Order: sequence, then C-alpha cells, then structure tokens
Amino acid sequence: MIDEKKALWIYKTMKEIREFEETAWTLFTENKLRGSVHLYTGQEAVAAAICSQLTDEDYITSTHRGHGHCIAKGARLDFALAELMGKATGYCKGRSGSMHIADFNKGNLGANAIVGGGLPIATGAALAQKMQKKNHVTVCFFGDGASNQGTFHESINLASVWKLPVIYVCENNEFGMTVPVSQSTSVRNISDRAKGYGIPGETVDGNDVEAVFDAFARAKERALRGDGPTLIECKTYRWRGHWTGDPETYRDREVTEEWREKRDPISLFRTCLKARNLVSDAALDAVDTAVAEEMRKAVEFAESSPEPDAAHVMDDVFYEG
Amino acid sequence: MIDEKKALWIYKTMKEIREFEETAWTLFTENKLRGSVHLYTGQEAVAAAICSQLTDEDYITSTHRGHGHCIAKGARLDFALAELMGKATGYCKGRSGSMHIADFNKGNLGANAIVGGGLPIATGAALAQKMQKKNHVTVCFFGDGASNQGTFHESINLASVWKLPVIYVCENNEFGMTVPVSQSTSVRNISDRAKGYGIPGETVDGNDVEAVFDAFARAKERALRGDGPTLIECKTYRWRGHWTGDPETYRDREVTEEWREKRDPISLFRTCLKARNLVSDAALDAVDTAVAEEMRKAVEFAESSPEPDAAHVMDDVFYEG
Amino acid sequence: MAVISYAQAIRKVIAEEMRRDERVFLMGEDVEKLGGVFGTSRDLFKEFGTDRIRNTPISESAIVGAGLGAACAGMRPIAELMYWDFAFVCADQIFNQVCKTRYVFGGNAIIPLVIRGQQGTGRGNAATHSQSVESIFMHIPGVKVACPATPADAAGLLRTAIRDDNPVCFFEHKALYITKGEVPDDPEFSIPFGEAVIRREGSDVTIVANLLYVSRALEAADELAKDGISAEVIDPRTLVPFDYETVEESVRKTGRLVVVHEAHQVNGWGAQVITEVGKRAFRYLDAAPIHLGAKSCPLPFNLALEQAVIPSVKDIVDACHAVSYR
Amino acid sequence: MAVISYAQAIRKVIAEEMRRDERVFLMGEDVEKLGGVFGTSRDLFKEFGTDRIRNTPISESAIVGAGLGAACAGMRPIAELMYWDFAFVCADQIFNQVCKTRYVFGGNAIIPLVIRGQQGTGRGNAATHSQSVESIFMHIPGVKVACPATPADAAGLLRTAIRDDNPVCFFEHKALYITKGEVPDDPEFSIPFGEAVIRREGSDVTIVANLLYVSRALEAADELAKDGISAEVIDPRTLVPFDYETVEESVRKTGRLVVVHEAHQVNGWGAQVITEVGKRAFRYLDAAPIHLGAKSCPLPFNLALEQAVIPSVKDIVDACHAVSYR
Ligand SMILES: Cc1ncc(C[n+]2csc(CCOP(=O)(O)OP(=O)(O)O)c2C)c(N)n1
Ligand SMILES: Cc1ncc(C[n+]2csc(CCOP(=O)(O)OP(=O)(O)O)c2C)c(N)n1
Ligand SMILES: [Mg+2]
Ligand SMILES: [Mg+2]
Repeated sequence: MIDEKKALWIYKTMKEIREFEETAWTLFTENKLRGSVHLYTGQEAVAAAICSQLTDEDYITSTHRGHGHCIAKGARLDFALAELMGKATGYCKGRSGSMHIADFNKGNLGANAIVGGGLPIATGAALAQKMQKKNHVTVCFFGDGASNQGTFHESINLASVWKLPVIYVCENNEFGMTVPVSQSTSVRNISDRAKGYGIPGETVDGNDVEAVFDAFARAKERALRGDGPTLIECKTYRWRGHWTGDPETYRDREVTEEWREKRDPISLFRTCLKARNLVSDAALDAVDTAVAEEMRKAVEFAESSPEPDAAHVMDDVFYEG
Repeated sequence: MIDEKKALWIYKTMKEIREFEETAWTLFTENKLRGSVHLYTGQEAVAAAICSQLTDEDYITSTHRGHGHCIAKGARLDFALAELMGKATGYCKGRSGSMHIADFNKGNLGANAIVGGGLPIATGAALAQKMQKKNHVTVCFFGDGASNQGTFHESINLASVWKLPVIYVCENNEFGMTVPVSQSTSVRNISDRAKGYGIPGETVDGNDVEAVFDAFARAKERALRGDGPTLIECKTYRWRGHWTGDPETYRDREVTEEWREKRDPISLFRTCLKARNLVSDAALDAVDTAVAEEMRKAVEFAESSPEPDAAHVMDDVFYEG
Repeated sequence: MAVISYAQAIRKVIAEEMRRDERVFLMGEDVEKLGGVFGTSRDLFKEFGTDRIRNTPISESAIVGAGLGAACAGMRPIAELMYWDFAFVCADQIFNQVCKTRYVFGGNAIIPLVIRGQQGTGRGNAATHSQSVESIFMHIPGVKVACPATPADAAGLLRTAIRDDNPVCFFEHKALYITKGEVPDDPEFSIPFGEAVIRREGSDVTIVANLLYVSRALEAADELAKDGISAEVIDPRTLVPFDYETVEESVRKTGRLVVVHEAHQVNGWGAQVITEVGKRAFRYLDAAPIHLGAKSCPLPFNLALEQAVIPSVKDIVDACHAVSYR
Repeated sequence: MAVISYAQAIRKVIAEEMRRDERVFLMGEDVEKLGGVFGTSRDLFKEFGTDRIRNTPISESAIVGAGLGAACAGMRPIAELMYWDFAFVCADQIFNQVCKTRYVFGGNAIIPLVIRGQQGTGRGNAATHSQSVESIFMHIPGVKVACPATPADAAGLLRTAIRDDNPVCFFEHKALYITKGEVPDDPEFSIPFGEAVIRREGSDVTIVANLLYVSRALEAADELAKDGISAEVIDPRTLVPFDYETVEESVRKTGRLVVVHEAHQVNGWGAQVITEVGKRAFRYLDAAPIHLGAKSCPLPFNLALEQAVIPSVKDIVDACHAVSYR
C-alpha cells in the first residue's frame, strides 16, 4: 500500500523524470545535446511506482529509454544530465551518453542500447542475490519490442527453472520504434507469454501508479518467498517520438494528444492522491517548485562542467586493481 | 487418414531408419565411423509419420540427431551412410558427416549441429513458400533442449505474425544431452509455449504413428489454409545414449528398457496395422527383408567408396556460376 | 549521370533490382514506413507493398536466418541490420549458418542473400552503435564482403551483391549517407567484386583505406603533397574477394605502405593486408608498413573522445611521414 | 609435482578456487553429472553441490549474460561454453555486454567473470564444432584472452583468470585434454598474463604458435634441426595482453618470423603479430614473415580433409625453410 511518504516520493520522482526529459528535449532542440536520445515522458508511473519499493541493494537493468529508470533508482539529475551532455562529471565520464547511462552505486546495472540485452544480465544479478542468500530482488525493465528477442525467452525460462528473485517488467508503449505491436508481436497481451514459463503474468495500466505498485508488490513478495520470477506488462505510451529526431509518420497525433490529456500519469496520480486525501496540494506544489529548482541547477552544473580529457580515453577498459 | 500405401511407406521408413541407426552404432563400435554421432533409434514414428505427408517441394530442417529426418525425407541409405563415413560419395562429399547431413534435392535443408540453429531457417523457407504462393509447407524438427534457445522464440513469433506455412515439431525425448527436461525447461508440456505466440499447440504420443500423423495433418491443413504455424510436441525417448560415447550415468537403465520393450514405435505400429487389418504380416515381413538387404548394400557401398580428394577441399565455399 | 547521395544510390538500386526480379525483397526493422533509419528504403513500400518491403520484429537471428532459409528456397532476400553492431546478436546465423551452409552440404545450396546495414562513428551513438566490424567477416570464410566509399560504388557494388548467387555482407557507413556523387543512371551499372580502385595516384607511399577512411586518406594525401610526398590512395572496395594485386603493384612502386581503417587496429584487416603484401613485395619495402585503426577500447559517446579513439587525418599524415623517414 | 592431464589440471584449479572462495561457481551445459564433455568438472557437484556446479538450459546468451550479471553483483562466475563455436550464439552478450560494461559505465563495474570452453580440430566434429575463434576476442576490446598449451599452463593461467577482476576468455583445445604433464601441487601456483614463454631456444628462425600448434611447432623445430636450422619456439600464452617484447627480442636475434595457429589465417592474430613485430624489428628482418593458419573454408568432417585445411608440421617446416632461403 502506498503511504504518505511513498506517495510523496513517487510524485517527486515522476516530476523529476518529467522535468529531466522535457529539459533534455529542449536542450536537444537547442543543439546542446546530441546522439541517440529516447525520452521516457509519459511512462513515469512505471519506473517510479516500482523503484519506490526498492533499496540500493536491489538491482535494476534498464534500456535505451533509460533516464526514467536511472532517476527512479536514485540518480542525481545533475550527474545524469552531465552524462547526456558527454561531460567529464557525468555518471560515466561522458562515455555512455543517454543510451548506456548508469549509476552502479545505486544498484542500477545500466541502460542497455541493445534491445533485449539487459534480460540475461538481470537474471544473473538475481542469481547472485539468491546464491548470496540476500533478501533482495532484481527488476528487469524492457519494452514490447524487446519481448521478441531471444534473450527474453532464454532469460525468463532460466529464472523460472532456478526460481530467481527477478521481476520482468515489460513497458508496452504500443511501438517498437515505428512498428506497432500488432505488426511485430504474436500475442495481444505480452504477459500471456508467462504461461510458456510456468510463472504468473499480469497486465496492468502502466499509467496508474497504484496498479503498477500493487502488481509489483505481489511480484516482489513472490520473489522474496523464493517462488521465482513474475512477468508484469505495463500498458503505457510515450509522448515523444521514438527518438528525438523521429518524424512520427507512423502514428496518429490525435491518439498521442489523447494520452497526454486524459492519461498523464502525473495528473492521474495527483487526482488519486487528492481523492484519498493522502498528500495536500500544497505539499505537491512544493515538490513541483523544488524539482524545478533542482533541474535548473542540474542544467547549470552540466553546462558548466568540463569536457572529458582525451588523454584518459583508454582508462577503465580493464580494472587495474 | 493412413491408407494401405501410406502405412507401408511409414513402416518401411521406420524400418530403414532403425536399420540405419543400429548399423551406424555397430560401425561406430567397430571404429569404422567417427565423430559426433547422435542416433534416432526409438523416435522413428515422428519422422516417418510426418514425412509421409510431404512431397519433395515441402521443406524440412533437421538437427544433430538428423539421420531419421533425412531418410524419411527421401535420402538413400547408401549415400547417407557414405556421408557418415566421410566418403566422397556421401551426400555432402564427406564434409558434413553425421551432424550436417542433408539431401538438398529432396527438400531437406539440412541437419544443424547448432541446437536451435534450424528454426529461423525453416521460418525463412516457409516465408519463401508463402511469397511464391506455393501450396507447400516447411517442417521444422527440433528437440526439447532447443526449445530453450532464443531462436525458438524469435522464429515462432515471426511465423505467427506473418502466418507462415511452417509446422514446428518438438521431439521431447526427456533429455537435452544429460540434462532432464525438468532441470532445463520451465513448462511441463513444451506445447504450452504456443500460447505465447497465439498459435495452436498440441502434445502427442511421439511413439504412436497415428497420433503424430493426425496432429500433423491438422497442422498442415491449417498452414495451407494460410492460418499460420502450429507447435506440435511429440513425447518420445531415444534408446541410445545422447551420442555414441555417452556413459548414460544420468538415467535409469530400467526406464530405457521399458521404452524399448513396451513402447517400440515399430512394434506398436505393426500391432496397430494388424488390428486394423490394413497390411498383412507377410507384406511387412517382406519389407523387413528388403530393408535389411538395402542396408547390407549400403554398407558395402559406403565401405568401398573412395575417400574425398583433398585437392578439392576449397571447392564450394562459393558458388562460381 | 545524376548527382545523388549514398543513401539515395542504395535506395535506387534496391528499387531497380526489385522491379527487375520479383524474387528480390527487403526485410528488416522499420524498413517500411520509416524507410530505414537513414532513408535507404524510403517510400519503397508504396511501390512494392509491405509483402516485399517487410517490417520485422526486433529479432535479428530470425531476420538473418529467415533470409538464409528464403534464399535456399528460391528467393533473393535483402536482410537489413539496422546497425552492423547487431551482427553480434545474430552471429550464429551469420557465421555458423549463412557462412557454412553451401560448403557443408556439399555445394548443393545456392544462397543469394544480401545482409546489409550501416556501421561506424560520427553520430555519437556510443559503444554498441558505432563499431566497425567488417574484419570479422573476412576472418570467417563463406561470405563476400563489400565496403562502398562513394555513391557510385554503393550503387555498383550493391547491384553486384544482389545479383550474386552467394551471401554478401554489405557494409555501409553512417557518415557517408549524406555524401553526394555522380551515379550512372543505367539500371545495369555494376561494379565487379575483387577490383580495388586507385583513388589517387602517387609515387612515394601507398595508403590503403576503406569506407569513411577513403576520404580521410585523400585529405591526408592533400596534406602530404604540401610536404612533397606523393601518396597513392587505394580503396579495396571488397574485402572478400580482396584485390591484393593492385596493392602489391603500388607498393612495388612506392616501397611504403600504410593501411588505415575505422575498425579496431588489433587484428583488423589492415594487418592481413600488410602481412600478405609484405610477403609478396618484401624486397620492395623501404620501411615497415604501418597499420592504423581504432584503439583497443570501446567507442565512447563524447564526440571528442570518439575522435580520439579512431585514426585522425593527422595520424595518417604522420604514419606516411614515418614510413618515408621524413 | 604430479603428472596430470590438461583436463585434470583444469578440474583441479576449479575445485581449489571454489574451495578457497565461495563466490566462485561454475555454470554451463552438462557440467553436473556428466562433468562436462571432457570431464573438466567431473564429480565436482558431489563436493560443491548443484548450486555451485550448475547445469543450465541450452541457452548460451542467458549463460554468458547471467555470468555478467552475477559478476556485477559480487559473484565470481565461471561460465562454460561447451564449444567456443557457440560464442556466436551469444556473441552480443560477449562483445557488446561483457566487453563494454566496465568501460561505458565509467569504470564503475568490476567484472570477475571467466568464460571458458574448448575449441579446435581433431575429433571429426565438423564445421560448427571445430573452429578456433580466439582472434575475434583480441579484435574486440574488453576481455583478456588466455590460450594454455600445456597442463601446467592450463592450471597456472586458469588460476590467474579466476582471480582476475576482469572478464577473461579462456580457450582450451579439445585435442590437448588428454595430454599430460607436470603441474605444481601448490594451490597458489599461477602464471601471470602477458608473459610469453620460450618453449625452445633457437637462433635461426622464430616460430610463434599457440594451443595445439605449440607442439606442432616443436615437432617442426625437431625436423628443422636435422637440416641445421635452429628454430626458437615462442608460445604467447595470452593474446590479451600480448607479450610482443619477447617475440621482438627473438626476431632481433633470428631475423626470421613464422606465426602459426589453427585459427583461420586471413585476419587471424598472426597477421597482427607480424605487423606489430615487423614494425618494431623491421631492420632486423632478413625475410618476409610468414603467417600460417587454417585455409578460408569451413572445417570439413572427413579427417584427411580437416587436416588439409589446417597447417601441417610440414607447412611449418616449409615456411621456416622459405624465410631462411634454404
Ligand atoms: C538488438 C537491437 N536491435 C535493434 C535496435 C534498434 N532499436 C533501438 S530501440 C528500438 C525499439 C525498441 O522497442 P521497445 O523494446 O518496444 O522499446 P521502446 O523504444 O518502445 O521503449 C529499436 C528497434 C537496437 N538498439 N538493438
Ligand atoms: C548452441 C548449441 N549448444 C550446445 C550444443 C551441444 N549439444 C548438442 S546436442 C545437445 C542436446 C540437445 O538436446 P535436444 O534439443 O533435446 O535434442 P536431442 O539431443 O535430445 O535430440 C547439446 C547440448 C550445440 N550443439 N549447440
Ligand atoms: Mg515499445
Ligand atoms: Mg532432447
């Protein structure tokens, strides 16, 4: 159940993600940001509701659309933005940019620019947790498109056979790049694939914080009980194009508008909090202000940060002890 | 339905496979055959019942345990045995041996020594058949172990989305090498995985010719109707070790004995034919004699065939026109 | 002769070959409405339909394997990999299946399959979207390997690739798509495999380069000319088959050899060329050949870092000075 | 010092390291009751249980990826590939994930992962079970590469691999498993990476070889001695890091270099060694170095054909004669 403290945390996290993504968008249009940038705007409820139930000892793996997961798993906006701008002060020293961002110290095993690439890695992290008899879980985020990669199949089968404490979270945002799910995927609900692995599968409204929260709570409990993985499908939608340069010729603007207006996860959550009388409007407004300020500082920090020194470009290929 | 002609064909084919495999075993123990040899003995009903419904225009892909499929798809025993012995007269000029045997002219797109390697290839052959508007199907044989490879997932999803005329036939012989299915596979019936692809899945007794025949007939009809793939799981058992050198420490000899004695697909088929009064005992005995003679000649042919000429070892890397 | 871009040249040849031969079709991720990330199939679905310009799921092993199967069954597929880095995702289907099928089955299979895609640096795509992997395809036998550096070569080599009855891996470079050049209008225009081209004649040093590095080598040659060093620039165009003869002949003349590519230097194809040509023309070599390629670290996101990993024009100039002892 | 086989040496070190450090575990296909196809983990499940000697499904991408994830999360996994040919099945997890994780994440990940398996010819395993693929692992940066040629090296290098905090790809050769040799009993015995060993001293020609070809090079050296040619045989033992210094020093002495391996010759690691050492010792070279490796065709099943594809002892002898002009 979401209590006041969690509610505030989730709200703040969603706000941070939203501010971060929309700022990244602006910076991109201003040519201050480059490379392949995939924005998470519209999907905030998933990362926030799930990561609100994780500690630094729990792991996640993330995707090319990874800023949201990264922030929800505890990353600071300034270091994250610096990374997107390729600065020396970024989480990965300017080497990863948007597509491979990670704060390893917070249990984020990384964004992954290979679609489906993170699933085996998450599975292995959960294997370690189980072998170490730790009371922690790993969450594996991936998209609808990734659910058609071989690694999806191999990983979930392995985790099921070994009863690993891993939760596979598919964010079905209706498209893999420009391809609609119906053109790429042989089931209506990706959670139906759970049946092929003898594990529970559940489809929830990914824009409904509470629905995601509850489904994940069940899955986490199961994982900690030692009963193995769960597949959760969160149906959602990305507001922006697939990447910052996407002409979006493959989908209807009206549909996108409708998602923005009627199904904004942040507005929906505010309404829900109000209905439950859990957090005051004033408190939420205070969050808005604080996050805006945090973001402003992050931009300042990232813009004024130095470029990495090319003399160190060969560092860190290997750990030298 | 199996008529007299088909019944005789199936019986003869099973007999050919059995003779071929047991001869290969003997030759191996006599050091006349080498390399990785995986025998099909005990699984004959699957290949024979299915291939009895195929023409040379229909394709199959096969596996490391591929002699049965190859023979059922029309290969001659002599050229096949010559290939196993690495002779110049073998189907593949002595280059493939047991693990990559194929008679391309008969629509056999080849054994495949990579577990799961054949699934995408079969899918592509079916795509060609569909694009060419041919009234033919592709059959993809693979094992229980292969059902945990990523290619299984990618291929079946693709075939389902594209409604390709391909039938995926999983021969579940209880083990992937030395690993029991329960230790590697997260579902009891591999056919349950069909649900993850929105296609029919069926599990049948793989030692019962009629059961396999009927299930395949349904699947083929569906494929030709343009409704897409089917996943058929044939539960069966290999009599011999995984490969010719297998110490078989991982399974009970008694269980193997029971399969041999009570569930021999050839005996079962004979009993069934008798019960139905479809083919006379005399006719079947005549087949036995003829196959034994064919095998004897094949051994003679293979043994007396020349070794390939090393001067041509670089031929055929590319087609020269 | 129209002046068109490298991307347009590719699109043009795909369209022409699809018109000419109905067995030819294109499949890959986002090839339909998007027309590929770089527009190499833009709007082609309008002419050819979605049956022949076929969007796939994100399943590279199935894409390549289906290409192989369809080729064995009489089609002439073009399978597109969005980035050549994803060849690792489907490496078994390429190296164990496509490369070996014809040979192991005794020469009975005919496999007219083109696998094409783009690779390389220049767009800040970082470690898993910026690699140059062509050397591996030369190491594992069984596929031909083409690397066009100009719009005309893209057109001419791609036509040869599509008409070849063997599997061809076709490496485009993402930074070249927008470059323009003259391309013959003739829908039969093709360039045979295995014929290197001398991009610039010279007498003092031979530079061998492919893809993006052809233009960088030419830039270096301009620089070198200022210092009185006359560089000959050779573009092999295909790595399998490789035209060692043209390089050998050049080295017999110049006595000096520099090979440069964007692929990693260690075990890159340049070492092979140096070894083979070194053997053929040893007595003519006045200096140890130099091999330039990407440093042994992943490609970083930051543009300056990325450039620090791959050879610069200055690196090429310096190498030519070094082999010339001046 | 006990005389044990190469397979036993590997098994011994796995067991010792698992006893010493409970974070070490082994996973792979058929490693439990079968103990691996070549017995390298025979009966170990009896001591360590099936939690730490862990049978996997036939899912190589999951095996390697799970190794990476577990290593990032504090374990020290040994992931076994039954044949190195299957690296292509999981190439993305190796080359795009294992190789790049530490670097792209800014050096924050520590990845003590060993991926090991066997490769090579000799058992009639044909095209997809007989390849030697180590050159590719040297081309793509991010993993260390070890290639033991003797039981002692197998033991010493494997211990270093397991204790290394970086990913190591460990290439065993199937034909070496039954070879025997002295292996120190000391459970701390290890061999540092990056140190080549001179297997035989000589003054006329330098032969560099790895894995099975170390013994073939030594056979060739015996032959050559009969003809009065004194061959020095160097085994690099690890390809990443590579000890160019030892080879360079030898070539400065002999003036002649032959590199031989079972991996395909074209773009094989021998070309890299020739290029690098050629550059360092050019003035000392009396002849063009020769590079021997497998021909550019898949490995055939038939034993005589297989042998025709890979270099023979005679090929090595002939190459040494050629570089010696006698
Ligand atoms: C192996 C691989 N194939 C293709 C791509 C190119 N690509 C990047 S994101 C993407 C779409 C992913 O779709 P989905 O998994 O649904 O995630 P979403 O972008 O919708 O969040 C594609 C095709 C890639 N990065 N990796
Ligand atoms: C990719 C790959 N991994 C592992 C192997 C080694 N191997 C060969 S057969 C086999 C077991 C296959 O089991 P299954 O698919 O059930 O077929 P069966 O042998 O039972 O007919 C294994 C692990 C292989 N050949 N290819
Ligand atoms: Mg999506
Ligand atoms: Mg099986």
